[in-house]
Amino acid sequence: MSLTGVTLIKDLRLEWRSKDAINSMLFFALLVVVIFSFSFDPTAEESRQIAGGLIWVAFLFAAVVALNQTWAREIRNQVLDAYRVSPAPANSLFLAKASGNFIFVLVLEALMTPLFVVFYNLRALGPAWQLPIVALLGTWALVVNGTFFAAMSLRTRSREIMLPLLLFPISLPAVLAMVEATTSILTGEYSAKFWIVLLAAYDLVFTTGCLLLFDIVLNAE
Amino acid sequence: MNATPIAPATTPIITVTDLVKQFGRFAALRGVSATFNAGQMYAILGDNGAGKTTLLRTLAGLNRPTRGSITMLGSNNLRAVCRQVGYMAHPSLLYDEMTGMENLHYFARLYDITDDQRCASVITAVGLDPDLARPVGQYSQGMRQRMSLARALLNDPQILLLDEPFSNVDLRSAREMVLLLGKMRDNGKTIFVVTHQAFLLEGAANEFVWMEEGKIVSRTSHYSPTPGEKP
Amino acid sequence: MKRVFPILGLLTAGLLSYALYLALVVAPTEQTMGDVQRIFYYHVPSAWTAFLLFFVNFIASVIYLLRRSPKADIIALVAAEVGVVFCTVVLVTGPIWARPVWGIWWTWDLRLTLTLVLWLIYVSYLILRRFSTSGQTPQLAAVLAILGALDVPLVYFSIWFFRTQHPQPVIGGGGSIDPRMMHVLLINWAAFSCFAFLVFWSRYRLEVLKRELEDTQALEDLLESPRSVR
Amino acid sequence: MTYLYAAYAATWIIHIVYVGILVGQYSKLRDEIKNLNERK
Repeated sequence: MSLTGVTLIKDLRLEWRSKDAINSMLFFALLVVVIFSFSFDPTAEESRQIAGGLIWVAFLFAAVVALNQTWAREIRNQVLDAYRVSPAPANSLFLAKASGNFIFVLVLEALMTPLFVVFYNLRALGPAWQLPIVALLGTWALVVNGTFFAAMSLRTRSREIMLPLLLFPISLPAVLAMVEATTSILTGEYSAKFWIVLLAAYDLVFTTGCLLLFDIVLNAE
Repeated sequence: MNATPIAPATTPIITVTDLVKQFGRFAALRGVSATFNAGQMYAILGDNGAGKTTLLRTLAGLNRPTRGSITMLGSNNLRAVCRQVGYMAHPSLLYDEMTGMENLHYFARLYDITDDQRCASVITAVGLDPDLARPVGQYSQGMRQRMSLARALLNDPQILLLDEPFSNVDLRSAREMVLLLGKMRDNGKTIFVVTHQAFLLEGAANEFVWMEEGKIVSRTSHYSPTPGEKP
Repeated sequence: MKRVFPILGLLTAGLLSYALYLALVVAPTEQTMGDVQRIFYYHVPSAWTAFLLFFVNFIASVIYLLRRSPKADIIALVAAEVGVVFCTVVLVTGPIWARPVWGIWWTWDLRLTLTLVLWLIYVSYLILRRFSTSGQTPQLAAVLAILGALDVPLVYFSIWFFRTQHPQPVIGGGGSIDPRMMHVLLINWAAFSCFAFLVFWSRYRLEVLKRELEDTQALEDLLESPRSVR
Repeated sequence: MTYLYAAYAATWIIHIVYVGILVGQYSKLRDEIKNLNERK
């Protein structure tokens, strides 16, 4: 199995044993969802308008909690040094870490979405089958840049705050696309096709960019 | 351990020419020039801040030199020869939540080594039990040092860069480790040991390299508690 | 070389005041918006200059990654910094213009929103440079600059489509512009470009001087033995 | 009209503040270089 697969399996096994990232993330997302539900008490029609924005903002912040933990285990015993000394390519480490985060955030979304549906008694008027596509493309857009900037923020002073500062400006088009696509599907007023194409383009551009540039970030001391 | 092609004893395996490393304004290495021969064990001594660890990390390719150059195994691109380098640092470089064997399985894959026998043999070589089920996080400091050494030996490298391998290790096992390193040196490996317990290496190390304030101040074949005369 | 700077300074000052005169007096008053439309002559050139500077930053960052020349790194830093200043101007004059005309401070107008996102990206670029403790800060900054530049077309299309969904008042009005207005606009843009060049150049000299000082201090520490420093 | 002058004024205030910061840094730098040379 490829090196990326081996590293991914290792990360999933470690996460399964300690579960520290997934627990903190789940609880954080639950808090965000509940707080949003308190602060807004929309009628059915209004809830469809704003639910898209609320869901994705909640998932964005929960994802940042997970992304900040991406390299925590590697930093604890400087395991990255062992990786950098070995002939293993930087990209397989990056892909493994990004896929790991991708799985974590998807699990979070799968658990949290029913809550949103309950709190806002949502029913999609538009083609609901497109929602998973938007979720997959959107989550990868956040996670690929997030993993990259988490590695970059290791080399800065205030690591936890640095990740969102680097991630959010660059993710604005993706976040806008996710929110607009979800809202258009929920309200059924217009088609989400453009946003899905934009998300796919975003994923393509930034996955390539991150793969080409990750080596520089990993080997910056 | 299968014998990889070992360069003959006296040919230089590593040449360092006026290596300078500055972290911002602090000069960790102030111009180190030296040649190291294959199949030798070098003890690198000096008090804290002398630049021992920085020199080792620069040889391992983890720190980029501010000035100067390093030629290793005939190439000045350290990345090209990294298969022949084993590096052990003060932190364990292992995952605390995984057992020793699981750790080595993973790191072996980084060197495309897939047979488990290699991992087991390296663990027994450092005097640990391969089937130990406890995660590394619950090892004693001495056991963790040994497992960390095992990880550095995994790819049977020609060059070993060891940072404080004996710290927190009891005297008896430290002596065993020195014997092990001596045997490997006799098999042709080139070993660098950064340590504060240089007396352990007396009779084992071929050269004692003293460093002070980022420079090599003396290289003697016998251990003396203070830097000897100029080389 | 030192002599040229004051001459250029005078020239630019002259050009700027001439452009100001044109914008306030000579340019025809726009029928619907009236005199407040003259903010156009400061708002649009600043935006163009900012985008140009960010493009310079992108090119310099690519060159730095390819050839590691410190000069390219300094150009990238200075271009980003001066670019952010011009961006701030656009983000301040934009709402001041929108308020009287549409009664709202902010409109998700295409150019204004693009400027806002670029402002956020390059401020995060400057923050990364300040907070980075790595020995390879220029490389990290160059990587972020390239990813930021890759983002621009995606930002552009996402806002463009967002606007078709939620029609927004457009700053500066699309369609054809009265040739005399265009003439004044181009003069102003030339004036602001010269001004930007001067600011860029002096900030560049400042950065070169700062790095020379750092290098001499580092060299000094290198030669002196640290015992005297401790 | 006041909005027009406000916008123009704001533009120049921002530029002047920035140039002021540059001048401040420049003079601080020159002092450092001066006492660096004195120490030599």
